[in-house]
Amino acid sequence: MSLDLPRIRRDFPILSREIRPGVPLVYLDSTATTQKPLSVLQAMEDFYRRSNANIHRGVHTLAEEATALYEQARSKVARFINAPGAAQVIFTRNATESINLVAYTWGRANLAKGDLVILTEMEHHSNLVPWHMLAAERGVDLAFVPVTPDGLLDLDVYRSLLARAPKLAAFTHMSNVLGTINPVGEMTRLAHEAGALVLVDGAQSVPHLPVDVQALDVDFLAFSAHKMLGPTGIGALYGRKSLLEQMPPFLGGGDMIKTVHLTGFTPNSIPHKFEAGTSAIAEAVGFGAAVDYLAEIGMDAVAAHEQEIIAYALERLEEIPGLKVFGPPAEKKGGVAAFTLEGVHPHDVAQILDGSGVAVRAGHHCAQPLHEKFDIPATTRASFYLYSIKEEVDKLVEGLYQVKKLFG
Amino acid sequence: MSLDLPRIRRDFPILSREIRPGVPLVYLDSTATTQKPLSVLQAMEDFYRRSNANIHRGVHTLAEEATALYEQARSKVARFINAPGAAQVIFTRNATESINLVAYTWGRANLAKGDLVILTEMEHHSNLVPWHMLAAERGVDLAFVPVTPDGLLDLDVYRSLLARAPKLAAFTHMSNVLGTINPVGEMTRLAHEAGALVLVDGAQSVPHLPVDVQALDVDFLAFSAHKMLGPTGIGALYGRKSLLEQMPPFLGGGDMIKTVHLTGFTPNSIPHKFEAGTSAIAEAVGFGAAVDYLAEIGMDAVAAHEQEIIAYALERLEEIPGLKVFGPPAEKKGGVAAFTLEGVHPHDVAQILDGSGVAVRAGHHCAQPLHEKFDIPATTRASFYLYSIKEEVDKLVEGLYQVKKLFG
Amino acid sequence: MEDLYRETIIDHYKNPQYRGRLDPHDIYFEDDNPLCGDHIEITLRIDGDGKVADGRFDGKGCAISQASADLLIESIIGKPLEEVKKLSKQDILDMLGIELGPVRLKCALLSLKVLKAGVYGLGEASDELVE
Amino acid sequence: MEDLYRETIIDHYKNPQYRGRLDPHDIYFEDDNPLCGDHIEITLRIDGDGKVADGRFDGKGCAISQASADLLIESIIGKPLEEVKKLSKQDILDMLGIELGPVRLKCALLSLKVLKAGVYGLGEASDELVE
Ligand SMILES: Cc1ncc(COP(=O)(O)O)c(C=O)c1O
Ligand SMILES: Cc1ncc(COP(=O)(O)O)c(C=O)c1O
Repeated sequence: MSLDLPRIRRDFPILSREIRPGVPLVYLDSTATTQKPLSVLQAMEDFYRRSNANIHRGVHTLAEEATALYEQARSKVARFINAPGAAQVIFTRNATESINLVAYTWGRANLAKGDLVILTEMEHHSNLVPWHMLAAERGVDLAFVPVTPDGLLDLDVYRSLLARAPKLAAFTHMSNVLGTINPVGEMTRLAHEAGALVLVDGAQSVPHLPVDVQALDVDFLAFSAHKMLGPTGIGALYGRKSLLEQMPPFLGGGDMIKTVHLTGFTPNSIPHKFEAGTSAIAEAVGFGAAVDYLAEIGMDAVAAHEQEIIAYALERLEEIPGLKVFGPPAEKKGGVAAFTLEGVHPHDVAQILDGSGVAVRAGHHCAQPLHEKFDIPATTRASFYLYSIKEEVDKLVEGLYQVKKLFG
Repeated sequence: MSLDLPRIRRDFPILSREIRPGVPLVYLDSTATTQKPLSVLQAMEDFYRRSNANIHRGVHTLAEEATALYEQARSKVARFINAPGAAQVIFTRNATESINLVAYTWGRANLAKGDLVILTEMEHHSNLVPWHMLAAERGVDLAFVPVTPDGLLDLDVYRSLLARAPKLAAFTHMSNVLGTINPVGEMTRLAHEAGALVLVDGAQSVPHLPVDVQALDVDFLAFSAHKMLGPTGIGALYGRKSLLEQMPPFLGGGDMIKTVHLTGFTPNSIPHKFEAGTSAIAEAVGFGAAVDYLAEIGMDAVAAHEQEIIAYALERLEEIPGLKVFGPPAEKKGGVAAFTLEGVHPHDVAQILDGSGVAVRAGHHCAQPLHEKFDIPATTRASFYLYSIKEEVDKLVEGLYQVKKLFG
Repeated sequence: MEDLYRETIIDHYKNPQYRGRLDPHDIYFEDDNPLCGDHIEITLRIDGDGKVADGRFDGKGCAISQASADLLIESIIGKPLEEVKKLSKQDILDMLGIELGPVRLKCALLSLKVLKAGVYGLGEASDELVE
Repeated sequence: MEDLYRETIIDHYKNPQYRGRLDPHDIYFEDDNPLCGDHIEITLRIDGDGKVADGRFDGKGCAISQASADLLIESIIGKPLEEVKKLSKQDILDMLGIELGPVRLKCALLSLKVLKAGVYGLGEASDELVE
C-alpha cells in the first residue's frame, strides 16, 4: 500500500524547480495550498483548447460538452465524499465561501437572538468570522469548545455545551495548526442527539483522509479544491438534501433562477439555486481531475503515507534543542507540524529556511485565537502531502540547525 | 487600426477546432463567454508549474512570487479601467458576485424600507435578482427604466424616476441581447445630480469598449474575466475608494481580517476586506494576461472591429425573409445580434446551425423580462469579438437559409 | 444536421396527427419549460379496461418538443395505463432516433413528463418522472 | 541565506545599540504588526534646533523588525526632524542591504511607520507613511 513516490513526484512539475540556481525546492507548505499534478493542468488546458463555452443554457456542441464536463466533475466530487447525490454538492470559490453560504442562508433563516452556535478554539478564521458576523448582526450566541494543552478538543465541555440546546455545532475535522483529527462521527452523533445540526470544516480532512459524509452523518461539509491537488478558484459545499432544498438562495443572478420577472423571481432547484452567474467551469474540470488522481491512489494510502511522514518528522524535530511542536502525537494527527524555536521569531526561521529552498509558513495560519490560547504570536509550520518524502524532512531539520547556529 | 485577424486567430487554439470531422467551429457565442488566447493559458500554466503557493501571508520564495503575481494582476486590471488605485479593484468570482457584493454590503447598510433603486428593463438577471432579494427582505422599492421598441432606454422616464430621490441607479453599460450601448456618462451625471449612487454592470462593456471609470465617474463597476479572454472563476468589482472603505465586509474568513479573537474580529483594509479565503490566484494571473492582450491590441481597435462586423452582420441578416433582429442600428450597439426567424423556434435554429459548426445561443439569455417586454419566449443570438471575421457571418447566414429550407 | 433533424421530426412538427384537445376527457395535464417557452397540454380518454382509448396534445414550442408529443400520443393509443407509466426517457429517444444534449433533452421529455404527471394524477410535474 | 541575513541584521538584533526608553522624552509612539506580533515603541528627545538629540526603541519581534529599528535610530540621531520626515522605504532597505518580499517588508518598515507617526504627531500610524 505504500506510494510509488518517484512516480508521484514526477507528476508534479513544480517539485523539480530550483528556487535559486542549485537550490531545489523543498515544498513543505501543503496545508496552505497543494501543488498540482500534470493531469489536473492538462484537464483544464484541454477544456480551454477544445470545449470552452458557457454552460447550462447552450444548445451548441461546445456548450453541451462544457455542461457535461462540469456536471461530471460535480459527480466525481460527490462520489469522492460518498454524497448520496451529485445535486448535494454545490460549487463555491473555496471552503470559506462554503461556510459563509451556510451562515448567510441557513443561518439567517434559522438563527435568532439568543440561539447558540458551538465552535471550537482551534477553528480557522473561516469558521469563526462568518459566525462573528452573525453574532453581531443577530445577537446569536457563540460558545467555544476549549483546546487542551496537548491540542485536543475538550469533549467534556463539548457535551456540557450541547446540553444548552445549540442550533448548530460547527467545527473543523482537522486543525491546520495542531494537525489534530477530531472525532467527527462521535461529535456529530452527540450534536444530533442534542438536536443540533453539524457543519464540518473539511478543508484539511477531505484532502488527507477518507471522508464519507454518509458514514459521518454530517449536515454540511466545506472544502477547497486548491488544498487537494485542484485549482484555485473553486471549492465545494456538501449539504443534506432536505436542508439545501429548504434554504433560501444566497447570491442572485443567472442560473440560480427558474424564472425572473420585473416583479420578482423563483429560485432554481439544487444545486443550481446556489450557483449564481457563470461558474468556475474550467476549475470544476480541474477539480474533477484532482479527485480522480486522489481516488486512483486511494485515500487510505494517502493517509497512511502522511502518518509515516509526520511520525518521522516529529521524531526528527523533537531532537532539536529549544524546539517545541504544538499538537497531539503523530497517531492523533495529520501531516502538520507547527512549532516554535526558542529565541528565534518564526518569520526569521521561515526566511532562513527559504534560503536553503525549504518552503514553510510562519504566522498565525489564520488561527489567531488558537495562538492566543497557547500565548504565542506565531509559529513556523511545516506540512506534508502525498508527494512529501523523508529527505525533505531531513532538509528541514538541517535548515533548522543552521538557524540555531546563526542566532546561537 | 484594423486588426491583424489571421495572427489574432492563430492565438486562439480552439478556433481551429473541428466540431465534427470536416466541420470547423464557427464560434458566435462570445457574449456568453469568450475564447482564450495562448498567452492566457500559458500564464496560468506557468503559474502552476513554477510559482504556485498561497498568497499574502507567506515568507518563502514561492509565496512571495505568487503574491507579487496576484497583486500585479490587480494593478493591470485597475489600469485597464483607469481606476485611480489598485486597491479599488476587488477580485470576485464573476460580475454576478460583484453586484451581489454591493447589494449585500452597501445595500444592506444603506437601504431601508421605501428607499428607491432604479433598474432598467434590459438588465441581465444578475442585475435584477440581487435587488429582488433586497426588495423582499427590506421593502426596498424598485423602479424600471423602460426599453423603447427600437431597444434604447427611455431617458425621459429615467429623468422622472430620478426626481423621486433614488438611492441608487444600477444599469448595464451594454445589453447582452439588444447590444445597446447606454450613455453611462450622461446617466451617471444625472443620477449624481439627483443624489443617487451609480452601479454599472460592465460585463459586456469592459470586454468590448474602452471603459474609463474616472471619466464615466461611476461609483461601482462589475465585470467578469471569462467574457474578456480571461479564465472562468474570476471577476472584478471596481468601487469608489470612500465607499469601499465605509462598506461592511461581505464574506468572513482568512485574509479579510486584521485581527481575530474568540470574541470578534477587525476587518482588513481594502481590497482585502472583501476577499475572504484563498483567492482565485491562478485565475487572477490569467485575468492579468487577458487585459495585457487586450491593451496591446487597444480597446479602440477592438471596438472598431466589432462595429465593422456587426454592421456587416445586420446587413446580411436583414436580407433574410422572416428574420427580425432586436435592438438599435449598428452605430448604437456592440457586436450582438439577437433575432427571431418566423415559424422556427430559436432552439431549433441553434441546433440546426450547430449541425454546420455555427455556435450560437438560443433562449432568453438571462434577460427574461426583456423578452417578456418584446413578447417572445426566446431569441437566437449571434455575438462577435475581436477574433470574429466576416466569413463567419456568411456561414451563419448560409446556415439560416438552410434552416428556412428545412422548415419551409 | 440532416440526421439531427430527421425527417420524422420535421414531419411530425409540421403535420402533427394528434394535435388537439379531447372534450370530454378522463386525464388532463399541462406544464411548460420556462427556459424556452415550450408548452404542452395532454388530454386522454381511458376505456373500461384501463387502456388509452384516444389522446391529443396541444402546445407550442420547438420542433423537438412538439414532434415528440405527437410521437408519444401515437405510441400510447390502445396501451394499458400501466404500460404508459413505464415509459422512460429512452423510449422517447428511440422514437426520435437522434442524440440530444442536456438542454434539448428537456424539450424532448416535456411531453412525457406531462403525460406521466397526468396518468399518476399528480399535482405537479417533476423531472424525476422522466429520469 | 547568508546574504539575506547579513551580519549587520543578526548583529543589530543580538546586540542592539539603541534599545531602551528615554524618560523624559519629547516624542513617543508605538504600534504593532498584528499578523506576526512585532511590536515597536520609539522615544525621542528633540533639541532647541529641532534636531533629534537622542532616541531609543523598544519592542519584540523578528530580527528584521528589531534590527531595522536599531539601524533607524542610529541613523537619525543628530538629524533635523524635517529630514526625518523625508525618510522613505528605500532608505530602510538601503540600511538593511537586503531584498525583502511583501510580508517581511512590513516587518522592516514597522519602525519607520512608528517614527513618522510620532514625528508628525498623528493619532494613528498608517501604511501610507512608508509608501
Ligand atoms: C450584461 C451582463 N451582465 C451580467 C452578466 C453576468 O456575468 P457572469 O455570469 O460572468 O457573472 C452577463 C453575462 O452573461 C451579462 O451579459
Ligand atoms: C482548517 C481550514 N479551514 C478553512 C480554510 C480556508 O480555506 P480556503 O482559504 O481555501 O477557503 C483552511 C485553509 O487554510 C483551513 O486550513
